[in-house]
Amino acid sequence: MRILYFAWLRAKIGMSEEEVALPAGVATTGDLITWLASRGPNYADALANRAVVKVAVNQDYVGLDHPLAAGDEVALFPPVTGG
Amino acid sequence: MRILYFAWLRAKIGMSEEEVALPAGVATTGDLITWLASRGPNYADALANRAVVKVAVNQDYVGLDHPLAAGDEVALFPPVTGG
Amino acid sequence: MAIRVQAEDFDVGAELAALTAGNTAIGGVASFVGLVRDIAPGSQTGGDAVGAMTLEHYPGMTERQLAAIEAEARARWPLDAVLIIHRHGRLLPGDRIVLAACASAHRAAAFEACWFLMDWLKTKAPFWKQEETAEGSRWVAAKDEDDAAAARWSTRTP
Amino acid sequence: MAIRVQAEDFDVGAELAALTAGNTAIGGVASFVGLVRDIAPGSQTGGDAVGAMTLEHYPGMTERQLAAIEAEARARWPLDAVLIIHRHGRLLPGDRIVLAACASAHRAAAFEACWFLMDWLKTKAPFWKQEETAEGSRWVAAKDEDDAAAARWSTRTP
Repeated sequence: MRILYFAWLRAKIGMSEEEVALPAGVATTGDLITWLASRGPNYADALANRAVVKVAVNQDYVGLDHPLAAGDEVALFPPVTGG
Repeated sequence: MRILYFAWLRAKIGMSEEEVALPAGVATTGDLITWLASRGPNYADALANRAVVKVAVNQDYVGLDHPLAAGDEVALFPPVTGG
Repeated sequence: MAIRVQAEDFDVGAELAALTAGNTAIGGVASFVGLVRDIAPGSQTGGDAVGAMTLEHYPGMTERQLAAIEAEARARWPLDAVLIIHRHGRLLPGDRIVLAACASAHRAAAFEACWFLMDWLKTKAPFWKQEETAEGSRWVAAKDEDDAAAARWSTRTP
Repeated sequence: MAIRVQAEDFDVGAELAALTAGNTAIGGVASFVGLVRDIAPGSQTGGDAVGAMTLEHYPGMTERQLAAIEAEARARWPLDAVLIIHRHGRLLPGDRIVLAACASAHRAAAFEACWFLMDWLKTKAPFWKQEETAEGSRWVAAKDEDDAAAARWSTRTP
């Protein structure tokens, strides 16, 4: 599974993308964020306020109960500010 | 007093402007239109439906009770269709 | 104040760039370009092909009314710049007729003010369209929907 | 469909002319051009001068979301043509960021659809602004007013 980070989430985590094997027990996007937040202080800091973390799976917005599959492209980012 | 006609009012009356001396008894724009309509079949035809005749005095829209002065520029025209 | 009534065409890109040049407090510019259509939508027979259109206007009063409409827009919304260009004379289908543009720090103000300019201009600026069709020339009739569009700004408090 | 995400600037006049070329059923084009402001309006400290801005985006998802927004606009209003161009990369105050344009036979449809494009784009298209000020770089915070502006289109039946 490919995970992408954007804007200050990318800056806090310290990378723009990574490839991870879907861990046992991670079934949804919410599970994934909980698991990521346990991986270190940079992740914990970036994901501390879930209310401002937007999630996309395969380039569509999803909620925290969205089921995950091994080949998914998951993106985590703050609320958008373009236009 | 200068009177200007535009669009189909101009076409029906057959002129784009004329100079008239303010006749006795003509005090308002409504009086003027009544007087003009009596001047011939071209005027009568052009002014038959007062609801579609707009009036401006000195380049501002006015109603039919607007008082007239000798030096006024009066314009009569149909509802506008620009833009 | 930027009001122009002219026979010549205008360059939309150049006009919009000039409108905002040197003012970096402007967040956006809403604009509307009106074009000559090849079908007479308001005609009683409906759908006649329009070969050309002639726009008559009342020189002097036209500029005066457009300036009044601009002043009203500036009074209602926080605008950094306003532009209205309206052509007169003979135009062909696809030709530009009018450009209205409003620049503001705020996008809602720019959109509302520009829409307002067009709605008021349509019912207050002394222009008259005469269309040329295969059946001859005819004056375009004013549309009730334009009166309704203008009227909604009378009661609206932005 | 006309969606473009690019680093390069765009020519508004040429883009709008191309949008309507060859279609003389179009009565008008409403458009919005967003510009880089030199003051950070949403900053917590307020009013800091912005020297430059960098727009980050999510290649692929950006185009996908903009296309979805365009499709929604076309489903809601009778539009002859739609264009969205959004830049990314480093921009300076006064630079153009975005162009949204809607062409229609009807001016109300063009205005509403263009405003809708901008409101949805502001809250759904994956772009993020980072401002450079004298105090350093900072990410622009999303604005509640943008959420409110987008939300009003959820319940509106045009």
